[in-house]
Amino acid sequence: MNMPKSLSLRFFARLRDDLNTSEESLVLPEQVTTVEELKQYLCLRGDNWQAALNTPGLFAAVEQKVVDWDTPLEGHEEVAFFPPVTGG
Amino acid sequence: MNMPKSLSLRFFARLRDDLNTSEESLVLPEQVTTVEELKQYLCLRGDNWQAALNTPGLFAAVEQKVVDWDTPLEGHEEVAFFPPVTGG
Amino acid sequence: MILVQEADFDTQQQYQALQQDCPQIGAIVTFVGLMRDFNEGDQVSSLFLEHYPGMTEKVLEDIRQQAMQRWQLNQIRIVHRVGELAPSDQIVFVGVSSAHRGDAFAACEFVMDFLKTQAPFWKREQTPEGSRWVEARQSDDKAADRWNDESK
Amino acid sequence: MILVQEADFDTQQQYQALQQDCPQIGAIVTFVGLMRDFNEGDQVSSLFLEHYPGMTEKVLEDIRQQAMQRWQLNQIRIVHRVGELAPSDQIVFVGVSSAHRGDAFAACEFVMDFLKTQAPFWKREQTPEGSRWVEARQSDDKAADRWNDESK
Repeated sequence: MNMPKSLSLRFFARLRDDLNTSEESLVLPEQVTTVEELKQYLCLRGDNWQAALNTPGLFAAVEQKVVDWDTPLEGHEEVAFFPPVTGG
Repeated sequence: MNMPKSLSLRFFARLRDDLNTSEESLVLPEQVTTVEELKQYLCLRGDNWQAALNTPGLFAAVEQKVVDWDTPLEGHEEVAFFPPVTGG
Repeated sequence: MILVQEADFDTQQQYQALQQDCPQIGAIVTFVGLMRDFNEGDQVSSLFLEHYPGMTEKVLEDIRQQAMQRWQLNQIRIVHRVGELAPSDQIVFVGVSSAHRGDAFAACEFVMDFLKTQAPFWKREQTPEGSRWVEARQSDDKAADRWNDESK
Repeated sequence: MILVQEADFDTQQQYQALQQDCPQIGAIVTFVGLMRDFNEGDQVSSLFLEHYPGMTEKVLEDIRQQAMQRWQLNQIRIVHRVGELAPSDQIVFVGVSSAHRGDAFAACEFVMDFLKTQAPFWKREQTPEGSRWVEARQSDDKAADRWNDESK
């Protein structure tokens, strides 16, 4: 049996404004194993989470690399969510 | 009847080296009416002219603008011959 | 060379670093992105550039390496500013040196197109109606996509 | 702005003239062509650039105007040197400012491609075997031709 592991979550730009948080540490329940499941788990926190995260065009990064939503969380420490980038 | 008109001729780059001249003033005979005819007329001056001017890729400019070989000379004052350009 | 910084950058210093008296270099192409005072029909008085520290540098380095592999290049330099910016301020510098101009042009535009769509920067602009996050542009996605179509 | 001159040019001065604190400009692309010390397999110790005074300026101005009409641009600056040059010397500068980066990149490359094939400059290079005129390249003709194919 794995020990419950702490995950660092980060939110950027409009998402950070909407959630009013930029960073948090989270201990994952066992049933949350992918990035998509993590997103849905966070949506349970309330309407503002649901509205901010269940939105088209959202990106997820694991260990600072953009990933697909079915990416497993196991073995990773940093997950970020953010809207489409607009730099340059 | 037109007065014989003087034309300024210019030669550049390899052409100028081969002909050993960069500029000359020429009074055209009546039968020389186009750029092509001017070239053929100059070729009559000798083998080095023939070799330098009857060569593929040669350009002609009239009044400092690249032109087709059948361009009429009438009304113009400056004709230049030169090899393909290689600037930049 | 990749820099993400609040401070302004000196284009001449960047240009000289690209040239550095290397007689194999025949072409240097540079791009500078500047802050415009107008967007989506509104006057913009200032811009705040947020980024994802750490990831930004990794993405830019990845784009740089892709370009270095795809074309024959001598050097690529990328500088991107973050934080508060005013109209006419310099935002980003991309400079490429190469033996040949075609490679230098292509690589510089490639880096900008992928930077625009992949590097985690976000712009928030100040307009007369208040502050707003800049929306991503479809035209930027298209610009990046065309590098996949091309058979170079 | 078009300059044909023996003197070297200052890229920073050109860049500043392109920017000139105009908040509609979002992109500045510059190209600098430099003298390489190697060509066609031979070491090149110096280069002499001959031109056709008068015609050169006319052709460059014509290319500049074509680009200004084809894209949405703020300004195009072209500086081309003539006379004796040494390896690593700057030969040509083309700088373009625009609201949009796509236009600035395209116009800058367009100007260079047409300058290479239409402006009356000729290079004579000094090699260990003596002095020779540089031959025109087919690749330059192709680069210029592609602007006719493209539906922009």
